[in-house]
Amino acid sequence: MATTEAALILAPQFDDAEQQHDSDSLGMWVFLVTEVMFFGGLFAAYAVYRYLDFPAFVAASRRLSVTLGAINTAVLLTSSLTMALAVRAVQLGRRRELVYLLLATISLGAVFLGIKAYEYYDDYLHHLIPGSRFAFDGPFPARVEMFFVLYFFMTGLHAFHLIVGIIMVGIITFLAWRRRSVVQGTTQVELVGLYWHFIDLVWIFLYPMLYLVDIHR
Amino acid sequence: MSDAIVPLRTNFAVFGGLMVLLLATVGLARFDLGRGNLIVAMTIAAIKALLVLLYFMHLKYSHRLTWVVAVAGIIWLSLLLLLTLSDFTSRGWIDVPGK
Amino acid sequence: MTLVREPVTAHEDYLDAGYSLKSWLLTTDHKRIGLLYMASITFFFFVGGAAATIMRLELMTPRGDVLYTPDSYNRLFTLHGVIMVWFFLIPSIPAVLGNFLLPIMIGARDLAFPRLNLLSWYIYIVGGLLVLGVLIFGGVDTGWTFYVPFSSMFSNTNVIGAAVGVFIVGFSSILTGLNFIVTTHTMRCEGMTWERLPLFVWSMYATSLILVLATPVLAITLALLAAERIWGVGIFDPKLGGDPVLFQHLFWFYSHPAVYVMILPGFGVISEIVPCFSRRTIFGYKFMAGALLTIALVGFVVWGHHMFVSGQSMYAGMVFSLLSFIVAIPSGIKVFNWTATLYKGSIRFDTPMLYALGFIGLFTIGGLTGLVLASLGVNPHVHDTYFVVAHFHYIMVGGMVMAYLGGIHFWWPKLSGRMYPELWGKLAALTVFIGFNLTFFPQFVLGYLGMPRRVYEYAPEFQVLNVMSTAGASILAVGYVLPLAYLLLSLRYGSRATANPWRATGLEWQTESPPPTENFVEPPVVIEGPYAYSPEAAEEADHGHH
Amino acid sequence: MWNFPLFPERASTGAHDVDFVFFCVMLVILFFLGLILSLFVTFLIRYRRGTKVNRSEPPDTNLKIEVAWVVIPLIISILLYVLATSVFFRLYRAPGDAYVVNVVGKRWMFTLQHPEGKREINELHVPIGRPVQLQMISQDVIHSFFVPAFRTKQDLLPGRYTTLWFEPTKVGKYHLFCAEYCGTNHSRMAGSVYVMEPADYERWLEVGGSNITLAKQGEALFQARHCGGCHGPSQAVRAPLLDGVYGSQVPVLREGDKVPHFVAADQRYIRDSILEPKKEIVAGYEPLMPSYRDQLGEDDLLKLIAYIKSIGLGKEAAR
Repeated sequence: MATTEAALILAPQFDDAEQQHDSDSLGMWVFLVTEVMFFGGLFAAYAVYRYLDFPAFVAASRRLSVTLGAINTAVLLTSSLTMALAVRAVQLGRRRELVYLLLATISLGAVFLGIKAYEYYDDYLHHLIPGSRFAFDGPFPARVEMFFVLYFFMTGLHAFHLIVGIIMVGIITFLAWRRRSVVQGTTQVELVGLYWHFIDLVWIFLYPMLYLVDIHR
Repeated sequence: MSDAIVPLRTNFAVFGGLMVLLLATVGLARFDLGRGNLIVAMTIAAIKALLVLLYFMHLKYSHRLTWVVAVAGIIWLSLLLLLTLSDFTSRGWIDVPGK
Repeated sequence: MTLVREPVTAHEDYLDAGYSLKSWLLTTDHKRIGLLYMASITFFFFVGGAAATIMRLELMTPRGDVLYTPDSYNRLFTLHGVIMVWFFLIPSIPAVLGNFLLPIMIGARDLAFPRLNLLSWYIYIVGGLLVLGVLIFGGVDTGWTFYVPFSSMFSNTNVIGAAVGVFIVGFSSILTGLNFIVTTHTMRCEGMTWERLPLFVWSMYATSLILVLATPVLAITLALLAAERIWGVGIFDPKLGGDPVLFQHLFWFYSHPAVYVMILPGFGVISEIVPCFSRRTIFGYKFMAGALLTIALVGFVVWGHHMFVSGQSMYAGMVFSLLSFIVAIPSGIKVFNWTATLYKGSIRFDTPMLYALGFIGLFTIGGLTGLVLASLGVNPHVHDTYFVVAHFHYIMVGGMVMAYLGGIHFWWPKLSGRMYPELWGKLAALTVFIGFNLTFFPQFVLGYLGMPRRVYEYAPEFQVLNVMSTAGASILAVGYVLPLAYLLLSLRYGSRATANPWRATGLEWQTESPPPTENFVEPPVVIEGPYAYSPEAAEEADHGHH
Repeated sequence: MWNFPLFPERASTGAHDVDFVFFCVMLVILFFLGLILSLFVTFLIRYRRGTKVNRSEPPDTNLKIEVAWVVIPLIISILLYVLATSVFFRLYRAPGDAYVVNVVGKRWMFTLQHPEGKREINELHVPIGRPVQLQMISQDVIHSFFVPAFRTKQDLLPGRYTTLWFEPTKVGKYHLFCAEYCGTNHSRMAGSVYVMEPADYERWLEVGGSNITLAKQGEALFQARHCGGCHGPSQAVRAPLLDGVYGSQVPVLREGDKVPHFVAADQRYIRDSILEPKKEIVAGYEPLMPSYRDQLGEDDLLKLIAYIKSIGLGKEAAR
């Protein structure tokens, strides 16, 4: 589907399209570094408490379902694939393919959130949500509650970022679907792609840290 | 993030690699490697992260500056983790309580 | 693919580009946003300053008598801390002078993301209003450090409001930092290589690196604190095995680099003023730029020196103390290089130069007393005493505020198109210098005597030094009101400024004062390095005038 | 009002060391400040505009000088660092025979508990010449025990013991402050430390009738809480005997460990074991002990520790 002669709107402060594209891309990468440091605070807390109370982490981690976590990781990795293919589609100017791939990415993201919500509900039923209703029959319940405080903060923050990601992908899907040509949206899709892959990166580390703590016994 | 277009084959190959590594990390977690479990899990996660960074996020085809930004993020995260842990791990080395 | 460029307005200067409120509140022109920041920052500076004045009045007498309860004093020093740190010191030079000058200095038409720049200002205003609201409805009494478990479990003031307010204003810093980094990388004009960047741009770049890498950790720490207060359970809660020292680690991981965010822009301004008024190229340009980056990087690994006596392990204390000594070296490089720049110069003592000289002197005292605090032997005695208060005020007020005022005077012709009154400028600089020293030098002595920080009442024998400090504070207050007065008056009565009143090098002086909206009539080309001054030429030029 | 001091009194061995380090650092500071200000002033006067002086080709860089003013301050800094760190170790590592006083920090008062049983609020009487070690913990927020005359301070943390030691060298009354902001009456959380001649100190101890030593109070609490049921000789339930355990290395088997690792049975271990027994169980015993988290206050825990320490010392000598 040949792209018709389309004009790339160039913001006044840029001299040419290449400078604009480089700036946008560098801006997103720097933003992702701030996100790395934002999650970094939680990773530091996790590392400290895992060092201080490893037995509690072992006991608590067993209450999480490894299979559900694995499925969720697979879902998110697939969504990363569809997003990468979507970026390829927009570079090749294939609008229809772009729209389908973006919709696939959104639905996979939604599936991930669905599974996550189910896990939260299951934790709620087993009184594993920290606070007054927290109940844990095993040893050192206080330190296990600390694990779950960290668990809900980390996965909650990740889920929040995923929701923001889904909204952004939704916007560019709508834009891609409504516009005749995709030339205008190339950079936008690339940037949202970077953000989506970052969310996947965070989960790649969260899964082994939270679910696979010494589960072999 | 240059205009390099990642061929289909590479995308699916990377995806395959990620799936295999996922199975590997879950599988290896079944074995009791003592301290090794953490190291194994984190290296597999690091490889998966590298795959996503290089191919899906086009770092492999990007300008050298983007490399510097990505590496800076990793370095600063490890600065925070290592120096914070340096306090908690070195407590009790000296027989002065609380120091 | 053809490029459609949005229409460019005629060459009227940026101040005449629109007088309506909308033209100011919805502007994406980096120069106007710089002025918006200047106005809001000046407001917060005087709010924080008022709190400081009342505190100094209270501390004139050993017993608490000006304010009726210790609570009101605690709320006051927290207000002073929060407002001054996050609403004046951190944004001031980057957001005012940085926003205004960075694009012009590198020959660009605007920052890389102008709309993001305006968003940063609105985020700053939202954060500011939230914190002001918190302060009006009962204030917060945890100190600007929000130490746990007091702030999470025992303080009954609205800590959540203050934490969310600072959380929001943190994103304003992150976005400004991001904007500066991308602009410096991709928007430099033809010929403006990295070796030709003015040192002010280098200091903005180094500051932005810290802003971008450190502020997110503050955001997550305050979010965790607010969550712990809301749900009553959190990761710092000793009952769950949480360690309050972990909060201090996360807080100071941001807050120590933040003090370098406050001082690096001051280095940049001084590195512009001193060469101009001694008509000499800066001494050791590469070392000066390198020192800026070194401070920005090493500044991230020294935060433990705030926690030597707070339960941190002895060996970690040793590591942090050694690194803290090392981070002092680049600051030494800078001071030596400024002093060397004066050698064989042709020095004039205009107001900006007075502020610059004051900065170098006071920052040197502030920096060197840092060695006392970094050394493990003495820290147990002087930690959390007025010695620390004097140390960081010497760097913040003696250094940063002096540099900010020097920068404002130096670039005032470029900002407003008007000249400030030279005599009044010198008078104000002298008042500020005298008032400052009288206020904070006695606090060094008080600190070593053992007077703790943040106290509403103190032992009687500390009174005389405190009275001296309060006297100094009143002179300092006058010193700060003077520039506000005569600079505002200069907008109306000041003589018209030429494009380059100081005959300075640097692209911002090649365009008119005040500059047109798109900064340059035609894009500049840079052919030589910065600071191409010559002291002999200055002497001949002077002979020509007599 | 006019006889105000400009330098604090020196009343402990540590004070001399700290002051020595402070003077060394001040010497370095004055050296650099003098160097910079003298260069500063000479250049400003010599090269002010209008003076007839040689200004030909001003140097804009000089590698040798730049390296010099990096290397020289670095060497001086390292020397200062070594000196200061050695003092830091001496400042916090108490001699073995130190006389232990328990300090419990609570919002806005320090409660000091002498082993002889005497208890004081915001006041501390100590004999001259005998090293005193403070074993400190906080019941609520972070406080900081600061005596300017002894040149040292240490934060009190909720949930963890910290210590501070000093050996008074001068009789007199010295300020005691709380240095870490702890709320409304932070400035009023202060008092004084009285350093007395040994004879006066003994007389002061007797005042207020014969008070039970801390160890005895601990023993009473030990019986009242029926700890003897398991840990005593009756052994209703198999539990580790506490005689001579204080200070010894205890083999501990943690959840997830295969080989027990050894932990010093100091006050931290005893306090954690009372509050969270299952955290570090002695190898070979069942995790049956209930937690006393909300039943024993910090001062009760300190009494129990003093008691366990006392029965330990007796046995150790015999073994």
